[in-house]
Amino acid sequence: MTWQSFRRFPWIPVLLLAPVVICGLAGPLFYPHDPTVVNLLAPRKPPAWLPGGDPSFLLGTDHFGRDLLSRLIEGARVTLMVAVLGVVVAAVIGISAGMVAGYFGGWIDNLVMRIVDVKMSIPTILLTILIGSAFGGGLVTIIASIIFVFWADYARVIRGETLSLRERGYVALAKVANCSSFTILLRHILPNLFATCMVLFSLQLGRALIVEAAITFIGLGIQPPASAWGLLIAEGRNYLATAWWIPTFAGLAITMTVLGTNLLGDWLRDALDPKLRQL
Amino acid sequence: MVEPAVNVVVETPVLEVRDLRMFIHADRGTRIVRAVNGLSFSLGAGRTMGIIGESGSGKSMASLSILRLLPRGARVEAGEVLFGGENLLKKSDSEMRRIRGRHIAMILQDPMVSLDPLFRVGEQVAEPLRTHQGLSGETLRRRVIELLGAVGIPAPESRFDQYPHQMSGGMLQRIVGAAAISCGPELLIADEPTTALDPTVQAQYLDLLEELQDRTGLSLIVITHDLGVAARLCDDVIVMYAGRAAERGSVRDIFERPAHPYTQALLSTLPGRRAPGEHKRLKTIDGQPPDLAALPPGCPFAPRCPRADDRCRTETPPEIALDPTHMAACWYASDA
Amino acid sequence: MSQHILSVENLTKHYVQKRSFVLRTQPGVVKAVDGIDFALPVGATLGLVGESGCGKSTTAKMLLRLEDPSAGKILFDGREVQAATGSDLRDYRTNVQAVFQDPYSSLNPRMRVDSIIAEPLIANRQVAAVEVRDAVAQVMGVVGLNPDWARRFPHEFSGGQRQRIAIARALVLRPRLMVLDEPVSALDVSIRAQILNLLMDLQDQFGLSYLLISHDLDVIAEMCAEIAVMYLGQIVEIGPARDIVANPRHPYTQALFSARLPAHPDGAANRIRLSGEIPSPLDPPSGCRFRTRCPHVMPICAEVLPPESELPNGQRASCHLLSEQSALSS
Amino acid sequence: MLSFFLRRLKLALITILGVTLIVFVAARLSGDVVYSLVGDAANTEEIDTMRRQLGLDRPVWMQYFTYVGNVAQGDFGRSIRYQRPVTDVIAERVPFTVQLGLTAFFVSIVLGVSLGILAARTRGSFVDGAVRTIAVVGQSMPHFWIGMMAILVFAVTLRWLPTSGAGGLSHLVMPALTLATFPMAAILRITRSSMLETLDAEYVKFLRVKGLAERLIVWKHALRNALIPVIALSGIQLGNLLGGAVIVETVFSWPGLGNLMVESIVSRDYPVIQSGVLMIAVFLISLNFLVDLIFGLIDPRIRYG
Repeated sequence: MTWQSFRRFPWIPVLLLAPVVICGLAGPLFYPHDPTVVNLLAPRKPPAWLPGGDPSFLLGTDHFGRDLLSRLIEGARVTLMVAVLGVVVAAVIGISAGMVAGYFGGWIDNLVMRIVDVKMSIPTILLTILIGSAFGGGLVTIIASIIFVFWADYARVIRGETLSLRERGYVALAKVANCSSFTILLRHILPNLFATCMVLFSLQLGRALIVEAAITFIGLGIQPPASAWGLLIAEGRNYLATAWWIPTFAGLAITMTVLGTNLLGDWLRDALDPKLRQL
Repeated sequence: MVEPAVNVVVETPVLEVRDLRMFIHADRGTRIVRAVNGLSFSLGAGRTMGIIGESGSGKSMASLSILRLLPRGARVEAGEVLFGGENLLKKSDSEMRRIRGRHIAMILQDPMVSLDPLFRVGEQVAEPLRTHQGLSGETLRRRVIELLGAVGIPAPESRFDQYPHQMSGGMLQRIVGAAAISCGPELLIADEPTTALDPTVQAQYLDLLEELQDRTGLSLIVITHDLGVAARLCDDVIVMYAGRAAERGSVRDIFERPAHPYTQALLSTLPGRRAPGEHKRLKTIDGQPPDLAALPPGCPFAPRCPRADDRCRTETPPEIALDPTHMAACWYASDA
Repeated sequence: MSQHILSVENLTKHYVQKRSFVLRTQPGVVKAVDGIDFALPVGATLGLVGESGCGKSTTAKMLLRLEDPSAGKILFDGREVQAATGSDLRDYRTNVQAVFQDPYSSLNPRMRVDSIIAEPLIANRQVAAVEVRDAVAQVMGVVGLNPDWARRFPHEFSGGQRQRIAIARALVLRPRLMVLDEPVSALDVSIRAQILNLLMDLQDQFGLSYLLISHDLDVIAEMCAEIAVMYLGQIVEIGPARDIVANPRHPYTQALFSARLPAHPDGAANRIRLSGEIPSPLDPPSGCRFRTRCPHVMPICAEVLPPESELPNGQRASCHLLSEQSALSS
Repeated sequence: MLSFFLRRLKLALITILGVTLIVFVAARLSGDVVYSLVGDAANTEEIDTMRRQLGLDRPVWMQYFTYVGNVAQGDFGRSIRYQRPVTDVIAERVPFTVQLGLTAFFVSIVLGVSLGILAARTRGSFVDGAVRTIAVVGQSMPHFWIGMMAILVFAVTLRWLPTSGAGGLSHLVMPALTLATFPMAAILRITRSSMLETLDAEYVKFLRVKGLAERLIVWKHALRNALIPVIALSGIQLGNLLGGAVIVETVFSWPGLGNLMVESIVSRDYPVIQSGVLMIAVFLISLNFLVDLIFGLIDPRIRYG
């Protein structure tokens, strides 16, 4: 690796995200304790470096005496899985809808854009509350909300991008070469949306994490006894004065991850296509 | 003028550029593009100079260096730009601001995007007058309307309050021209529109430049890729290649006695100059223009030159004077 | 009919603008192309010349079936193109290919050169991979590209080389007609001649017919046997290139060619200066389209659309001045 | 301008109709209203009567039109929890949310725009880097966590500010700043990038060619052009703000609309949730319609388009 490419490598986002991704994929290997084991003799132990801390509970324990670090590691898996799954489905729906709307125009375009308008006019959290009121809480609500909220952003951006790609010379030449619309979308439009999709995906992942935590926080999302970062913050709210470390470290975990995806998105944008500033 | 016995006119040129060199940091500083590599010329009062070159020849960067309006990452390395005997490269930013628009004006490539879309065109013509001459109120308005009329805009009073998007390309070109000459500059630099320009619109643009010059007696630098523009408009011509002047001289020197192989080739590659449909091959210049970030040693044209020998490929030719006004940067210039 | 590969009769494209119900505005009609006729002899080059907005690019789009005409006929080999579907359409597509102005937007940046060139072949014929590879290598050689570059991406090439790739792609099906839409306008002067030479060589080698669209009068004069001059959606003058360049008859053609830049400092000819601006195609002038800017305008021009007058050399122009002359002489 | 106005109006009305449809569907999915009205002890006959009274025996699309008709007349139904018209319940909470929302909006615009300009003017410098870091970190923290950390530091530890509830200015400080963080960061970023783009525009180059002072170029020309996307974004950010208010009001027990919504989830008071969403959406749609009109006033290309 040359010095130039070494300097250009996105060190900060990668270093922020690597531990989260590793915990998400192989969390159980790193548990200092079993995150589900209740230890009523050691509730709300402060982090190891504070007076009263226990070196075996590095970040302290929660109100049931469960090891906070282990719960954070376990939470990474649930949190990431939900966000990634939601955003991936949203991306597939949004990219398809945006491409079709932008490429064919006409009534399809009108329909898609009006649905996008409707979505944009309801604030995210309110939309999830509405979905929650329809489906009840839980994992389904979270994933449905993430899909519902994020597909429209993809559709809007991808549609705009497709509108301009559609006017490129190579698309006209593909028609002259007798390619079908399907071939054109697949070979000429989609690959050229790659940069936009990557940037958007990275930024959306961060926003999905926040939305997920917020839904869980208001009680419509992941339910105890599961471990999710949003849930840890919600639980910790009641112990703010006595066990500040519970919400603090869980919030730091979210912030670190979202910061990582945001910075990665910025880096991708600069590296792949500096013209995407407006995303 | 002083002594009729001296046949070379001793006159201070309006603009004199000496050995101008500038480079641009590209790709985040990993590549250094040497856009101008030792350009010298001088421009007399009331004369029109054409700077001709292909894309990447450094013609636009040279003109922006004169006004010190270089893009980010670009720096003038060496040389002098003498305007009225003073080196512009040594001026402070505020001194330069007093020169721009007042003594040296410029028309940018695309008039459609040269005006702020949110302001009335009259205001945009008025700005230099307010800044440089302190005009205001009714005097200013009258002066602007006068200028709009002078550049051939019909019903200038009603055009004053219009916005750029309400006007055609030709009209905007005139507005930009009016703004450029508003303070009576001694020198006007006109960057040629690069976008494919329709013949009649291009002709109108050249007419406009000529009219502006006739009206105010200013000196004119026209930047173009088209030899035809030079033939139509210019007294003197510089043919640029890879950031240097391949050849410079009067327009007749260039068209009738081209000494540099690049100039000769350019003149012979022009299409459409024979009887139509004659269907013979055009003369071509083989290869591609050089990469300014990795210039070859020796003459930059050598890789494409039919006449190049070992000397051309190793030693950069200096400008060789063929007569007092005609020079060519070619070892074999005087053989022609 | 048989010596014409392509002919166009009363070809028309009107874009209807949406009207507003509430405001009760009338629907506007942009007359981009308004009833043009021309014919292209086999193996020849017809130049379609005019300025921005004259409808030459819309004409190209209709010929390539990228836009549907509002009226009129396009005949290829005497058969109507518009109705073609299925195998007839495929037949037309394999016979008619195109090269566009911008060598950057004509090539998909995410495809390799060999896929770009092979695309028309794969889309239209059942061919084995080996044959595709051979065909690509062969056609790359023909246009002067090194076949070893087949696996590269477009961004690794300069503008002139990209235009060669675009030509290779157009050529791979061995079409009989090529629509060249401003093929050299985006290229540098020193590269332009290379590409024009290549196009002329290919025409000789493969007996291609060209429809060349350009605003560049030098390129048109160099390449074409016939010229059609368009103004505001109509053809105002058409005929042998030699005669039109030397002796244009329509006042617009005269003005257009007088605006051509001189080849020599002494060559600055007497230019005909046109007054005013090109009117909007949304609301074109009555009668003769050119009358608002014509130096010879007469009262009749506002009332009657001038008929086409034909000279003995085959040059035809639509102007009342000429119809008067021919009326006088007959 | 008139046709622009009419086109926007049409789109706004269609969008409102779309929102009513979504809310209607959500209401149907959230369970049978009849049971919550008649109580668990009711027999089948009572249920059927109630069903007929409410028109629930008619086809779904007719129910939808009845619903839209009711809503258009201001009838949003009754709150199950409070047993009062939903409109009354909501109206009590609106002033609190308006106070919180407007303060946060004002703070985010002022800080976002001025820091954005500052960063653009000092492109590549330390100041630019610091401001951009603030922006990206501000966009990475969840609202409720910022709120809780603020409570932890300023209320629990330092005891400078009250932990929760509404009251004087001291009650407003933390929730408003918490709520302002995200939109401030978003506005900052768009202002910076839009300003940079404008400063690179060809017409700015021509202003330099004319010899204008940098001050005029930046404040008279560049800023005005750069603010167009900022205004577009602030409409969207006001929506985000109202969404964020739900969370922030919960964290700080601020008795606004958002708090009401979360309480209503707990008490399964669906009519309040659905009507609340509908009203906020209509408010936002009208607001964005207004933003479009402001565009028309700033941008002559629309005004005379």
